[in-house]
Amino acid sequence: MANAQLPILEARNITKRFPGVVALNDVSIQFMPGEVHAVVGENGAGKSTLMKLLAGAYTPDEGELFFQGSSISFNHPREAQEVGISIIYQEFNLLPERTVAQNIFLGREPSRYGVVDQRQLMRQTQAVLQRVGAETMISPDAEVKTLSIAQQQLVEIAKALSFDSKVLIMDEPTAALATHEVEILTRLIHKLIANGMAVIFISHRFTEVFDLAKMITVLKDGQHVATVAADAATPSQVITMMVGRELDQYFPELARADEIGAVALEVVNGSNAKLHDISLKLRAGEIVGVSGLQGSGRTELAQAIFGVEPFTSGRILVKGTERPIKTPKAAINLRMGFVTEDRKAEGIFPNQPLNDNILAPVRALQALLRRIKRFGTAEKPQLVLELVQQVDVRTPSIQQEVQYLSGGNQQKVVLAKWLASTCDILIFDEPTRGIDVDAKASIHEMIRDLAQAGTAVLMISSELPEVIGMSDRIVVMWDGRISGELPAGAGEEAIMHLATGHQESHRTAVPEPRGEGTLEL
Amino acid sequence: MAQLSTIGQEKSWRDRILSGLRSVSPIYVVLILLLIGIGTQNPVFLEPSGILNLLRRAAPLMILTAGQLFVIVSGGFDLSVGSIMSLTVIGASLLINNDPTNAWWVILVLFGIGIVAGLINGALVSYLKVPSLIATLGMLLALRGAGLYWTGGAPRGYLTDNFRAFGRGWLEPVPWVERFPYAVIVLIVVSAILIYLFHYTNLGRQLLAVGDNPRAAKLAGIQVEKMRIVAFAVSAVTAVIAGILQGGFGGVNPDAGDGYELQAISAAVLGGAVLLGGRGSVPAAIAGALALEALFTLLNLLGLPKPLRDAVQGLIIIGAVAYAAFSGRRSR
Amino acid sequence: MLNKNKKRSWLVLLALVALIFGLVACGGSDTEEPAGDDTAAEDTAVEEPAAEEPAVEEPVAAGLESDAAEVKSEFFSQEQYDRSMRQMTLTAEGPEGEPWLQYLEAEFVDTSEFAKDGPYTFCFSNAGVNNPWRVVGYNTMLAEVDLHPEIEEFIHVDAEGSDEKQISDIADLVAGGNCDVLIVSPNTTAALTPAVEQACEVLPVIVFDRGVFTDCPVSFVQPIGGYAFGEAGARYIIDNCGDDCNVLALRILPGVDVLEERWASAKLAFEGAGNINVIGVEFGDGDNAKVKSIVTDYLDRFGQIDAVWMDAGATAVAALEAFEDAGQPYPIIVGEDQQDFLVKWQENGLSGIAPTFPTFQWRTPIIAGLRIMNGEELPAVWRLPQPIITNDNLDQYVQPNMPPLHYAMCGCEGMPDFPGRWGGE
Amino acid sequence: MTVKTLSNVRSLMRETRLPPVYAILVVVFVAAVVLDAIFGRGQITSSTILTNMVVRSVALGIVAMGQTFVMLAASIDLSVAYLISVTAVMASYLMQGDPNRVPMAVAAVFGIGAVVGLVNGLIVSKLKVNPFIATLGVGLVLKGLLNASFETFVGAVPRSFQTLGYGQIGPIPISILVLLAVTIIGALVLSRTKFGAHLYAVGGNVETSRLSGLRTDRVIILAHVICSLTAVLTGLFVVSRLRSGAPWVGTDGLYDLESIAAVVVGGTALSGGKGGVVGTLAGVLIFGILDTMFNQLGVDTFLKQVLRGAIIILAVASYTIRSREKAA
Repeated sequence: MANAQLPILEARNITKRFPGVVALNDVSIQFMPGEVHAVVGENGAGKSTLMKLLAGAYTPDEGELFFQGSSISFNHPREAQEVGISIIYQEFNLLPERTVAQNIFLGREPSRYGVVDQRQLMRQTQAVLQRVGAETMISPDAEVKTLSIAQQQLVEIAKALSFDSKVLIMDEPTAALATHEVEILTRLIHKLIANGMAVIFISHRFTEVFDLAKMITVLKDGQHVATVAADAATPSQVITMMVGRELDQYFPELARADEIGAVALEVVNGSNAKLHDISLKLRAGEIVGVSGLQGSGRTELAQAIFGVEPFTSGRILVKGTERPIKTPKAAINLRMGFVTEDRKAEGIFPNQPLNDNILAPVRALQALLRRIKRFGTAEKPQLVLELVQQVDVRTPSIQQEVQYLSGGNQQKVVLAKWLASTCDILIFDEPTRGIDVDAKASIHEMIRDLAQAGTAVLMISSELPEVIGMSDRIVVMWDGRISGELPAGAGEEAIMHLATGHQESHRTAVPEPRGEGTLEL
Repeated sequence: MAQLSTIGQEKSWRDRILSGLRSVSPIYVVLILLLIGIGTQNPVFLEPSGILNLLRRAAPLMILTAGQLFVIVSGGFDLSVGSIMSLTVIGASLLINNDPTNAWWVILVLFGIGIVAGLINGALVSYLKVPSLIATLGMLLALRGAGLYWTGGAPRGYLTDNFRAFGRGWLEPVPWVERFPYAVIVLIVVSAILIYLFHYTNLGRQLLAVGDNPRAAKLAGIQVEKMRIVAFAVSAVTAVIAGILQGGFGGVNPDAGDGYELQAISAAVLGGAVLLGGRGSVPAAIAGALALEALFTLLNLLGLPKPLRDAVQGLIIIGAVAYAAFSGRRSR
Repeated sequence: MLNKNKKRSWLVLLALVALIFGLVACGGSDTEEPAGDDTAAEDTAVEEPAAEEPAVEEPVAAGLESDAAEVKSEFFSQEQYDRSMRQMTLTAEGPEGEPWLQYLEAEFVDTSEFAKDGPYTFCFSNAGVNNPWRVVGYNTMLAEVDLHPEIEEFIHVDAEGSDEKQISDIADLVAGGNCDVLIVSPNTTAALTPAVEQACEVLPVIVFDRGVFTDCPVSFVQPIGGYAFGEAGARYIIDNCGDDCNVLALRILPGVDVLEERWASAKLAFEGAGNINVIGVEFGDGDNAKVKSIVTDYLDRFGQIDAVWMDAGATAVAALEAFEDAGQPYPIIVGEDQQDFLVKWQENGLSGIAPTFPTFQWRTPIIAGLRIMNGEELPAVWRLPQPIITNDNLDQYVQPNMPPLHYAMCGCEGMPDFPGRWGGE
Repeated sequence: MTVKTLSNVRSLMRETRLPPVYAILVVVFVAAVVLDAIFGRGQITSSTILTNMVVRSVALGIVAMGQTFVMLAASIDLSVAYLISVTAVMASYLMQGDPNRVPMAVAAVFGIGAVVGLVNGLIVSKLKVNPFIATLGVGLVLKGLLNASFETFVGAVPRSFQTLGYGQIGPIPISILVLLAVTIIGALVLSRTKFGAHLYAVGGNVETSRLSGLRTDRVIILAHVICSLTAVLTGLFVVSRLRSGAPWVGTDGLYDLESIAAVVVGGTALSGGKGGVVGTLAGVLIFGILDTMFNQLGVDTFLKQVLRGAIIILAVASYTIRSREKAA
């Protein structure tokens, strides 16, 4: 498969703006048939936006797309599918109530006069499942909600392949997969490019990126930094391009021994439907990073500690005394805070002004009929103003509805919300997902500042650089268990090793956390 | 809009003005237009006594709407209020039993009944997870039957004058307007209380939060179930008050509240409340109710055939919501 | 005819607005215009009235020309009108003081074919008990049943005001096969005709209150009727109101034959009279609050109203209260035999009249049923007298011990557990 | 006895894949039979009564099928009651008792229905107006236009047309066959056609459906059109029973709220994407059984209303409880 031929898909000077952020700024990339093209960059660098543009889910504000040399524009994802571009989105795009077959061929059911040909549908589905080597694992008429995360990921891939498209876009396809499933995928991708398909591929796992990709494009902060041949670059170079500086300067100083204080939170043998025998200690002044694959139980851990999906057995000790935490309110009462992963779904009240967002937890603890102070509490009437200064939210007015703020500023609001309720135990779940670099840096600063001020911080992150750079200790989860703990500065490999269930003799098993909890991730 | 908000400080004054404008609900403009319209038709209606008459007449719907808003904002519907109103009138006529001295404890009992009904609504929605539309629809049917079953089909006694005073009586003499309807006093007091509760206490903010994003509300320590129940209770209480006023104004009548539930929802929506929660203002909702009542009066004065009044009402409601949806999308 | 045109113009306007909705919506998928134009639609809805102003500047002319006043031809039968006018002048035959047994201009039919020995099962398909008049009537009927031990079972099904439901109810009763007599109080005349026809083929049927478009029932029980009711009230106003009399006519709702008849004859009378100026005809939905509001508005607009004509008395008190609240003298009032009105009438020595659609007619079908069972002959059309309450005989109908919405003309005073069964003390 | 039957039914349902509401249906029916045997006249099982039981469900049933379609799309239609009135009136007005005008009249009312459905769908999908308000408003408009033009029964349908309401084929009333036909067609459309699949998809998650390449607005609009057409069919059935249509026949029948209740009792989720017409059929029959039972037992009218309300709530609550047990 030579590069002689012209690019099958090309983006020229694409710009896309969203309220508050320029997601992509004048980006130009060429994608060649028959090769894997990896797109890397930090969260918020604009990768997913680019993919959605290529797949017709968004339309660019400026710039053009070219398919096989001719200019095209999509007003509806369908149009992209029709020319032969299919995509696997980062967040799952399946209907849990419908069967595998119905999902894969949604909108393209084989039919005569509008009547679906069931047998044909089943046969085609079988065929597609075979292509991803999942025909034994997954039955075409199984309802998707009954499948494990990994299986659902395979269905997504099968769906994408079913278009027989010339370009396949994969947004973090391996995030949820255990190693041997990743191998299946790798083999699959090799087969595809052998047939001349162009595969565009987003991943945070540099091992994969360098195994698979021929070309690597680096995005940063919505800008196209560079496109390099994989064999002409080293991971560290790419990382440098991604973050724009050397990794080790990128994160704030770790805690000095004398900064770490008494145990603030301790979980002993905590278990519930999704978690098994969790034990961990969290000290005042330290940041404990939690790593693990999607579906490994990272978020469930946070939810259990915070009383959203409480532990059904085991004990929680706060500052040495045992406390039952069955509701978030109870947790907040114990001066805990939880900066959730999914801002839109769990963090903000989009239609409410900034000040009400920030004061929500404070007020939740007050008497229901207590008269409100608009911008603070009885003690600190100016609290909101102070916090907005402190976390540096860029907003025209503190009466602004938060739906009109950029992702980064929204995240700062969520953070301010917990600062307002003066927590001394703070849980962060993906604190910097989907926000641009400088906002990211300042949030990292804040988290560290909080720790130095004596707050005990539990930080869940799927971004290894973040975990490695921020954590004073690293806890790795797999299959609802804590599969190991690593000291500050542990390497990516060591973490991935634990995160994929090794050292725990679970080699064969597939992580199978089921149900909504994981679908939200 | 959205762009402005993030371009930063230097433009913020302009943003403030715009957001200020946005925060003034168009319903007030509509209301004023309608009142002017009425005035041009018949100035009498804009004299103090005329206004007071309009207010007295609209009081039940206005109060009912204010209560309904508590439920709508928290993300639900309350279809049972009309039945609660009727139940109030029927129950009063039975319990008072033509003896004025009974009126006072009867009123307490009625509030008791109302609150219980509200709590049932809330419990069905919060704990049995029955969609509020269905739960309150069931209550609408059940309560409508219950009232009549209780009294064997027709109200049993007269509503005594002291009971009716709330809906019918006057405070007099009063300067400027020689007499001032108690109903309007009730309206003012209740409105004041509800406005205070909704806009000046945690209650209102937490209801908004629950309606806007229940999951986030739970994670912020708000007791979502409890808030929903409170909302339905408030709505039911306003229904009882509306029933007392309505019964007082019109006298015994087995179906005093029929059809009020949809009017209240429409009025709240006219007042800018967003169905399924997260947005709404008590004063605007009350204005919406008054506007609806004023609209009826105006169409009446215009001699517009009654049926067409429904049609116009329908168009206005759709228009109002479409407008809201539109301006909402625009600013996003 | 102005109003006709106005009506049409509004229909057109609304049709247009609706159309705009459609087109507009087609226009822009996710673009903003739709809602944009839509608010335009809203504006027209609000603004349009203002445009109407000039057309409406002569409100007084409303009254007999208004939409609410017009009498559709399908509601007026000269022959029926003459019949009831005539019958009001006749004295009914039958036992003195028991009007539910009396009849006017009866033609008797032989029922020997249906004769059978007791005990009997009587079945009753009721349109509904959805208003106090029907509640009182139904209680009276039950009391009548209790008077006759030979009626072993009385099966009552209630259609809750739905034609469709009542049709099924009748089908059920017929299918059940153990009714000896079927009594029907139709929800609406036209709709129930087919169902009654089907029932007639199987068993003797008695229809009362509202009629049906078939003479298959053995007997049809009904008082003299709407024309007489409406005429009596109008006549009283004409005779007692003096010259240049402002009359406000309040109706419940359009389209119900009984009520249309009442208004039709009243309208005739008013048009014929020299001294009557009908300042308005309004529909109050039988809702106290609405009626009171309407009257209040008219008092504001016209300052003085001399008489109020109503097609049903249920809201008469509300109308009077509007005068009280406005500090105006009571008008001449046409009510009905509802207690709250009678009491007010007596207390304030009003000048009023109460034509009645007597609830004692609910006794007659039971009696007729038993006659059929005994094979006795009975009137094919059992035309009951329709007493009128006037200032002279008012006192004998006022019953302070009865509930406000009790109807005095129930002929139930002598019946078992009176007054308890009717909610009195 | 009840319990035993229930368990049998459960197992039977597992095989036949019947929606859970059929368990409730059986329980209600058994309860009705038992109660009737004890307190009533023990006739409820007689074939004629049973047929009537279904016949009295036909009017509500047909429109409930359409309501199921909109609710599967996570929408709702409050305008059906008024559309039924419009149909009944227009049909009898246009037919004027003349058999030759029947085809024209039928075509006309279905035309009206299609337009109303289209307007509903467009307002909901394009103007993004909450369907509750949108259809409520459209309903008010219909009501206004109708009452402005007609006050009472107008015209009549020819006797021949009334066979729809009263005719029988052998022992089976045509109306029942119509209901069954509508149900079967509805079931087939939902389970076998692309539109059916897309309807469930859109109801389940609009955004996912869009990203999968569905024209979601069209699906929603079509659902509303179908719903309006079933309302028209109900209107035709009602007028054929009544021989003549009046502006109040639809609203007096409470077809709007009761159809929604029937659909939800039938197991279709208000949030869309789950359920189907087969369940709705059971929901409707449950109401039919209750009415008949109440009549047979001579239950007080007002008590009836209380019970009906309570049963609606309980039926729906039973699902949410079931589903939570599953989750736990």
